[in-house]
Parts: sequence; C-alpha cells; structure tokens
Amino acid sequence: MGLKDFFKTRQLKKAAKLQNGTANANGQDLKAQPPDELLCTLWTKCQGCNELLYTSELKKNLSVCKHCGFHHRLSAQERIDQLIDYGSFIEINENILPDDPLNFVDLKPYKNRLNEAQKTSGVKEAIITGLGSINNQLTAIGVMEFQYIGGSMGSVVGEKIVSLIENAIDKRLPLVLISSSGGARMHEGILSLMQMAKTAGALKKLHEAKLLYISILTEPTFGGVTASFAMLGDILIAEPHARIGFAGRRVIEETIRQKLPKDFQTAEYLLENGQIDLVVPRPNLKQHISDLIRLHSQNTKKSFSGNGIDKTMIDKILARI
Amino acid sequence: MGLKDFFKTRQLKKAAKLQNGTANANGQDLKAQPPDELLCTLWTKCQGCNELLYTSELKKNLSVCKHCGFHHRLSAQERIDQLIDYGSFIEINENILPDDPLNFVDLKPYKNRLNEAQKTSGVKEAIITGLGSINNQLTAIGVMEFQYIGGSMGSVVGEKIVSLIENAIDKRLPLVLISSSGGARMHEGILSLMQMAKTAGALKKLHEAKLLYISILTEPTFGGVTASFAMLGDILIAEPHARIGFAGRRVIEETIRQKLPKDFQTAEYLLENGQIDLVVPRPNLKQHISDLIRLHSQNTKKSFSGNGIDKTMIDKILARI
Amino acid sequence: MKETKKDFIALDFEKPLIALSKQINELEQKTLQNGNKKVVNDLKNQYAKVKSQIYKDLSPLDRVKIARHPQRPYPLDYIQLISPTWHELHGDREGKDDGAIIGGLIEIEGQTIMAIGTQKGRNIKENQKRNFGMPSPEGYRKALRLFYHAEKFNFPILTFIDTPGAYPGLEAEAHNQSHAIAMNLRELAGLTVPVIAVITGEGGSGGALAIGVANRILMLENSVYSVISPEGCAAILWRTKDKVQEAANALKITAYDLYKLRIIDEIIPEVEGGAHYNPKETSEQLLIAVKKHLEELSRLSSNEIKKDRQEKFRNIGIFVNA
Amino acid sequence: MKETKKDFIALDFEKPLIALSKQINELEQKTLQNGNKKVVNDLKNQYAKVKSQIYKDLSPLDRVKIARHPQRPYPLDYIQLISPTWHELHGDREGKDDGAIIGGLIEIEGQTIMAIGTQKGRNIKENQKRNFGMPSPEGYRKALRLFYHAEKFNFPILTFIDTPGAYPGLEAEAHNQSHAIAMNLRELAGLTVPVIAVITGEGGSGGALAIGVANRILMLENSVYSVISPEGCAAILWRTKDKVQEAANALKITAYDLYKLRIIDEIIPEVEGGAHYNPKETSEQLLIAVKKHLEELSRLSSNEIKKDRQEKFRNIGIFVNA
Ligand SMILES: [Zn+2]
Ligand SMILES: [Zn+2]
Repeated sequence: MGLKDFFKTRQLKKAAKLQNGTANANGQDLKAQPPDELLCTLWTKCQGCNELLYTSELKKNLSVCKHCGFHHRLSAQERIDQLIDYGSFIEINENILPDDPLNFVDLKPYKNRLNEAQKTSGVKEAIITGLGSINNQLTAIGVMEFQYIGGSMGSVVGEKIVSLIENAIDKRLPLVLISSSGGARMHEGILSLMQMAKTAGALKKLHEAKLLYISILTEPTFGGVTASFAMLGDILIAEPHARIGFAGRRVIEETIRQKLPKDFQTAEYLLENGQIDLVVPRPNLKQHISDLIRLHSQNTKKSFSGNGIDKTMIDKILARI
Repeated sequence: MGLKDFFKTRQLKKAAKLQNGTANANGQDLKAQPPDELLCTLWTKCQGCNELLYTSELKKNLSVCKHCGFHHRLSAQERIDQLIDYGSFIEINENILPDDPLNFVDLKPYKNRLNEAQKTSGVKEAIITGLGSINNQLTAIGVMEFQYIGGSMGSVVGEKIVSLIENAIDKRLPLVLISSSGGARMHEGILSLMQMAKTAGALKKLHEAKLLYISILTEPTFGGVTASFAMLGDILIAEPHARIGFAGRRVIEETIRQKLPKDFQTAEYLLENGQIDLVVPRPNLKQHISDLIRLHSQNTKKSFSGNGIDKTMIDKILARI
Repeated sequence: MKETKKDFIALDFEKPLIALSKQINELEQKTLQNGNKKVVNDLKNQYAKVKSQIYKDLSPLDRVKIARHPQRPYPLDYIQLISPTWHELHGDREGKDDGAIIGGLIEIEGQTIMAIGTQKGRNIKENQKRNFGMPSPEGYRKALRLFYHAEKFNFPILTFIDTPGAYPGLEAEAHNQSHAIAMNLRELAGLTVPVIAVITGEGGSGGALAIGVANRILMLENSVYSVISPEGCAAILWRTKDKVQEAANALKITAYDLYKLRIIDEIIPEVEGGAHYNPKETSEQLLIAVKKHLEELSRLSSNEIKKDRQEKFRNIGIFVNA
Repeated sequence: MKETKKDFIALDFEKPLIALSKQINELEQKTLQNGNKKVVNDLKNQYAKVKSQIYKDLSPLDRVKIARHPQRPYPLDYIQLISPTWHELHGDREGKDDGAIIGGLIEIEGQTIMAIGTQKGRNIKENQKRNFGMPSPEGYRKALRLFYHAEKFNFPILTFIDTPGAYPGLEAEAHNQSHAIAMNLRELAGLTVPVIAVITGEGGSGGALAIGVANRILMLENSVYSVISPEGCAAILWRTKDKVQEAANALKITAYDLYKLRIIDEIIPEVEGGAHYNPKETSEQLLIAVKKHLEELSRLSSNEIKKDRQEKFRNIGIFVNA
C-alpha cells in the first residue's frame, strides 16, 4: 500500500465518522459526496510538492505548504480573513452587479457565464471591496477573486475599485489592493479596456491626495490589471513565486519564437528586474502591510486630524475591533 | 612640387601682399609670423578629410568642411557670431573672474594656467554669457570656450551660468546653452564639483518657471558638464559626430577591459540610444533653434506680457537689431 | 480607377471590383477603336453600384482589414498632411528611441501642438525600426516625457493611434511594459492641457489606450478599437481562430459601435473604400474634426480640462446598481 | 587590542602598531610566568603614544586609505545600528534593481525617514551584486523614485555616501548615466523635505553628489569627498599615478579641509584608528549629529527647507567679481 493509498484509507475512515454529523467546515453537506470529492475537501494535494496535506491544517497555515512553502491560491474572503482584524471588515458596494452591455455570446452567453461564476465562486463579482482594520489601522481594501471568470476586470470591478479609492480619499485612509487576475474581461469589450484608464485616473487623485497605496500582486496577475492599478502602488509587494506580467508566456514565446527562462515573470524575477519593492511570504504579509501603513502615517498625523473623515463610519468599525 | 607646396607658395605670395597692410582679420600683426604659422592662419587642413581649405571660406561655411562635412571646433565668439543676430549680443558678467581657492599647484600653479588660458583663448573664462536675439527672438545664451582649460567648469563657469539662468527667469526669456567641455575643473577641487549641483538647482527654478531651455551639445562634452546642466535641456540637440558622454572612452575601456564600438558616445549613438532629441548640422542650427523658440512661445503669449521683463534691457537689444 | 493601378492591394471583399474594373479598362481601349461607348458607361454604372454596395455592407472584420491595410495612411502621413511644420523629438532619455512611437511639434492655426503616435512601417527595414507599430516600454516612456513637455509649455496633445498593441516580448516584460502603460494612464489623467486622440487604424488594447486617455476620442470611419484582437478573442473564447468573424462581431469594435456605446466622441468620415484611396481628403476631414474639438476645449480653463477628462473616464462602465 | 586579532587588516602607516602589539603580547605571556609587569606597562604606554601620534598626523592620503578600508562600516551597517526598523524598497520600476544603491524606510525617534545610500560589498559575491559601490543610471533612478516617495509622504531623507563614483561602463553610458545624475541634482533641489547627507567613506565625484544635494552635509572624520580620485588627478595633472600623495594634498578632500571651505556642515568624530575599530560608537556619534540637524530643520516650513537647500548651493563658489 503506497503512502497515498494509506492516506486515502485513513481519510475515508474519518469521513465515515464525519458523515454522522451534518456538514464539514465549509458548511457543505457531505452525505451526497462521493469519496473522491471528499478526499479533495478534507485533504489537499500540494500543488508545489504533491504532498497530501490536511486541508484544515493547510488553511491554518494560510494555505502555505509546510513542506515546500508553496502558496496556494486564496479566495477573496480567505484573503480578507487573513489580513483584516477579526470582525472589523465592512463590505461596500456589494450590490454593484454585472450587466451584459454587448449581449455577448461566444460558446455560451456571457449572462450564463456570470451566473455560473457567481455559483462556483460564491461572490457576486470578481472583487470584494470594503473598509476594515489591519492591526488596528483603518484601511480601504479591495481583494480580487480569481475564481470569478479568472478575476477579470469588467465594468463592476472598475467601478468598485474607483468607488473604494474615492472612499479612501474622502476618509483619508490608506488603500490596499490585492490583485489576482487574467486581465480585462473580453465579454464587455471596450468597456473593460476603459476600466484600466478609469482605475488609473482615480489613482491619480489618490496620488495627488498623498495617500498611501500598497498593491499586493498574487498568483496570477496579468494583462490589463497589471498594466493599470496593480502596478501603480507606492509600494509593490508580491507573494513568492506568483506569476505577474503584461503579456502571457505563450503569446510571448509565439512572438519571439524562443523558450522563455523558467523563472520569467515570477515574483522573484520581477524583484531582480526592479519592478517590485519586495517579495513577502504570506505568513509575514499582514505584519508587513501593517508596518508600512504605520510608517507612512506617523509623519503626517497633524494633517490627518479630522480631515474629512466620516466619524460614524470609523466609529462603526472601531466598535467592532 | 606637391599640392601642399603649391598651396604654400601661393599662400606666401598672398601673405606678402597682406604684409603691406597692418593686420589680418583677427587683428593680429602678421609681420612677426613665420611662414608656417602663416600657412595655418590662411589655410586650414580639414580634420575630417585632410583636405586643405581656405580658412576664410571654411569660416564662411561655419567651419564645416565642404568636402566631408566635418564640423570643426568653434570658439565661443564664433559660435555667438553664427547664432546671434548681428550686433544684438550683450555680454553679461564678463567681469566675474577666476580665483585660486585651493592654491592649487600641480606641474605648474593653477594661477599660471589661468593666465595662459586667457592668453591663448582670448577670453577671461571658459564661458561667455549674455543676452541676444536669434532671428529677432530675445534669448539668454551661454557658450562654453573649449580653448580655455578644456572648457572645464569651475566656480566662474557655474556662477555665470546660474546668473544667466536667473536673468532668463527674471526677464522670462528662453535659455540656450552651448556646451563643449571636458568636465569639472580639478584645480578648484570640491568647489568645481559643487557647480554641478549649483547649475542644476538653478535649472530647477527655470523649469518651475516653465521657461524653455535648449541645450546644444558640441564636440566634446563630458563629465560634470554632461552630468549637470548640459543634459537638462527641454530639448537636447547635438552637432553631427560630436562626442558626448559621462566617463571618458579610455576610462571605460580600462574598466570593462574591452574595446568600445567606434561610434560609441557620438551624437548619432546618443540619438539612437534615446538620449537626445536631434542631431542638427551646423548650417541648420540657427534656424532650428529659432523655430523651436517660436514654437515654444506661441501658446503662452498671454501669460508672457510684461511679466517681470526689464524693458530697458530689451529696448537696448531691440535697438541693435 | 485606383483598383487598376499597379501597386493597388485589394482586400478579399474588393475582388468583384477588380474584375469589373479590368473589364471596363479592356472595353475602354476597344471603344477607342470602335466607338461604342454605351457598354462602357453601363459597366461603369454597375461598377459604382457594386462599389457602394460593398462599402455599405462592410462587416466589422472587413473594417479590421481596411484598418490594417498596408497602404493605409499612418500617423506620420497625417502629420505631414495637416501641419506646415514637423519638429520630431526623439528618445526616452534613458537608453532607447522607440521607433514604434513618434512624437514632436506641429502647428495648427498658429498654435503649437504636441503630436504623438504609434507608427507602423511599410517595408521590412522600416518595420525593423517601427516593430510593426508595437511599442516597447521605452516607447511609452518617451510618450510620457513628451506629455510632460506639452503640459509644461501649454501645448494641446494630439495622439494618433494605429497599433496592434504593446509588444509582447521578453525585453518588454523585463523592462516593465505594465508599469510603463499604467503610468501613462495615470499621468494622462493629471494633465491640464487638452488631449485629443484619433484612432486612425488599429486601436490595439492597452497599447493603444496608453496614448488614448483623452478629452475627446475620435475614430476614422474604418478604424477599430478593441480590448483584444478578434483573432485573440476567437482563440480564447471559441478555442479556434476560425471564429474570428464571430469574435469581431461580438466585441463591438467599429467606430459606429463605439459611438453608440458613447466611448468615442466623433466618427471622421473616410472616402469610399477607405482612407488609402485618398489620404489627402481623409486628412482634411481629420483636421476639421480636430480643430472643432480643440476649439471647444480651448474655452475651458486648465482645471476644467483636467476635470473633463477625469469625469469622462470616471463614468465609463455599464453595470447594475441593485 | 584589535591589531592582534586574526581578521585585522592593517594599513601601511599602522605597521608600527602591529610590531608593538606583537611585542606586548609576547611579553604579557612571559610576564604571566615571570611576574615583571613594568616592562609591559612601559611598552603599553609607548604603544598609546605611537598610536595617538600616528592618527594625529594622518595625511590626506592616509584618510583615503581609512575611507576605503575593507572593514569600514558601510551604509547598511549604520542603518542597522541607528534604526530599530529597516524596510528596504527595491527597484527602479523599469528593469533593474541596482545593488549599488540601497534605499528604504527607517525610524529615528518615532519619525519615518527615507534612508538611501551607496553600498559596497565585502566579498566577491557581494561586490558582484553591489558593483563595488559604483551605481548605474538605474541606481540613480531608483534613488530618484525614493526621493519622490519621501516627498509625497513628508519623510526626511538621509543619504549615506560611500562610493568610488558612478560606474564607468558601456551600459551605463548607453543608459545615460549623465542624465540620471543630472536629474537627481535638479530634482533634489526641488524637494520640500529635509535632506541630510552623510559621507561615510569615499565621496566619489558626481556619483556621490547625485545623492548628496542636501540641506546639511556631514562627514565622518576619516571620510573623503572629491571631484576626482587622487589617482585620477595625479594621472591627468602630474601625468603619473606616483604623485597620488601630492594630488591628495592639493585637492583638499578631507573633512577638515571641506569644513574650512564651508562645503560641509559638520565633522562626525570617529574612534581612534577609524570607524572600523568601533562601528557602534561611530554610529552613535552619527546618530547624534543627524538628530541635531533634523531637529534644526524641523523648525523650518516646507518652502523654507527647499529655499535653504537651494541657497546653500547657489552660494558655493569662489571667484573674483571685478
Ligand atoms: Zn508542498
Ligand atoms: Zn573635410
């Protein structure tokens, strides 16, 4: 019996026990699941070293493999849970929902894709935005959801980011955006392209307001997202081994007709090529962001006091901390 | 009888005629000159193609060889004569003179070098600055004199450039600086290095005043001059084949231990490497500068009117045009 | 008839015209001998009808083909045609003069304008220099330098866009193509001088937008502007490049589509067949449109110009606010 | 005695100390057996006298040697010693992270400071990365990016200078070393946050000045600052590198000379023998000086800070106004 089979057997025994209960940690009913899916739920095969890991332990370790350090992809909600102080997050603009402005149909209608994406990802669009505190420091934060049509940016993502930036300006809060995206959302045609200019334009205002913007680049960040708001941070941080770039690897290889180096477009490659400030492993990320926010606010406290801050909003958040 | 000898004979005959007069075009007494020097005065051997050229015709052609296009080095005064409308130039700060702040002595005292430089170059320091008109457009202009200790920048060059810039700001005039320099003047030690920051700082003010600065790079421009005011033009123009750079060719070859390409640090190389806007042959230079000044003043005329302009100075210049 | 000229390059949907014009030519020569003009005139009438029919029914993909026509006028052509002066400015000041981005000073009615464009080449040698109109990061930085120059001297900015997109290359990534484009988007948003963008051929995605964040966006009638090429879109969404026609239709990339979507502000008419049939006439139409918008924008203050551009893009997006 | 430690690297003028300290060591061991302490104590007194004599009479060239001592503390050493935090920031955003220029955030008395420095390596591998402390254009652009960052967030800037100069290489020229340095000189002149520069080792010409346009320029006692290296100057003006001593004298490059010339604002004392004898103590002296000047500058408004710096450099220069 190989190691994997051993795990599988042990796993099935555990699952049998669980079936006496009603649901697993994710609140899903286990009874209807066949053993293989069950395996996937309670155990996770590391994408870095193929080791089988307890899902719950992996999650406890922020989805970083203890054996090889591989950073598994996070959902937007998981990211928020990891970064924002418990209970302090208030989502904004959750009701800005996608439309289908071009009546776009490829192999299936865009409308269907949206419905499916909402079901599989559990979120209404490819970004969650809101206000919350990071080690007691109020922050405007947006997190992209790659599960939702590859984290692509259409009208909703653009609008939610811009509205978040306007919130940050209004309340003089630091901004943190966490990207994970294949780029612009083709199904909205030119409208998705224009979100690049729309988000960059809002960041110009934030820049003029001299507010801090920390951009976190995670696996993968490409195309129109990298080439707009994601690259415009005052501080750019990437997670280890995250692939980040403008054009995709295959497109480039087809164009230049040669193989690209293995580490091309990785976080480490970007650091070496002067494109980002730092590569920060996930376990240090919250502390790192928190430190940077603190360092960027201590010389400007005077000018901060009461400058347009919506007291009720802050009180609301502070009440939760 | 070779061609050279033929020219020499012809030359001597002409010289004999001239000796009946009192002085040549430069106002120098010819009587004391031996034949060889005389040859050099009336004839010039082209540094590009070795052709013997009538000096007077060469000068008429702006010291550009008619055969090969070689641009011979100009004195500061010749440069002014070529660019500034006849009779419109008013020199400023001609009485800012060099000191010897470090009591510097190498193989000979710096003081002696200064005296010699003044004699051989006919100017008091390595730059002439003043106001004049270029195709009827008032301009603040500075021209470096390479003959004066290799056009090196010491305290006087720095002070005269800064004062010229302050004049340009005060009178809202465009600025044209024509560089030809080996770099900072070692004999003034740290003081010469500081002229880089001094001139660049004055240009920051000019930049903030939104005034035009055209920098003309001529053979050769190197070191602390390139790495300060010469590279800070809104428009950068070089003369054909002029060598321009930071470090000298030999220093680089010693450092990297390989031969440099032949066109390295030429005007054409700089253009190809995105460092300058244009390479302009000398015969087109005045028109080109004049066009650029015109183009840069026509949208801003409203804000120009009377803005701090010293009327008497301008009237003085206009009276000469 | 242009179609019979030696250097004429016909698109597939123009093939019927070729046959017809050949027939007309042959008949005309005979007619010179025989004197029967009626047949020729009939044929000419038929030709005109076929032609106007062809150009009336152009599909989006047909327009893509016209937009990419190798004889289509390029930015440098329009610049020569609309301005008495052209003072080209070169380089990013940091190591490269990207031939795919051109920039310099032109004059329109005695006003200095900063013209910036993406530039394709017409032959192998030119395309080596121009990289087929695909800019590198250094090209966008060159453009940014010129944007700042224009801002300093109060020059309106006129951009000409005709690019397949930013260059997808190893060096382009290593030199941070993303950042170069993003910076242009952000910094264009901050300018207080009028910015007018004209899509003259292909408006290829982020590579086009990087010089396209303008107060007014104009499009030549047969130009296209898209988030992705129809070929790329077909390959990704239909999983085959054969569906390029469907992708071109679905993406809404023609001037007419984009005008309806209120992304662009004006369609500049081209002569029948496309701008390459008569570059001069097209350039005159272009100049009329540019002048009109320049004049309108000149009535705004610097701050209003900046605000106008920012609000334009702030308001782009179609979504449901539940 | 440091001189007897295994890793101690003696300079030529320190050789007498080596001999003496060896003698003392040997005698001390004997004394442990024989009990005659007087001879040892005499020798120790003699040692102290010789030592203080040596360091009192240091020639400019001796200081050059101390400034270049391979064990001299480098900027990253001082940063670790004076600040509880160090958040390094990397890259020019355009293709390179120059290891010869380091930058990041530090804290001094609860205030965030942007620290920027030139950084040498201590071994072959490090020097490959640091290029022996000789920055490339990209390094100066990285510094410029961090200057702007500091300006935006109201961080005072503290620079540490220890460089033979900007790198004289093919790529450095191709990427426009001159422009990179010149831009830093110009843009530093425009900052409204306090800038303090500390020459900690070699202040090599334009390569040093590019991060040295400061409100206050401080020098460690044994550092040097010069328009050209003594070797380079000797080679050009004396036409032989043998005259390096003469050149070092003539150029006036020591902290004392530059203080007299009113180029620098303060000399930071080092321990006897040089900072490498006790980096911690030297860093404490450095911190005291930096705090003093930060405190003084903090009393000025943003505009006054900018004006202060501009006037400082405006007034440098010695000439005759006839
Ligand atoms: Zn693993
Ligand atoms: Zn010649």
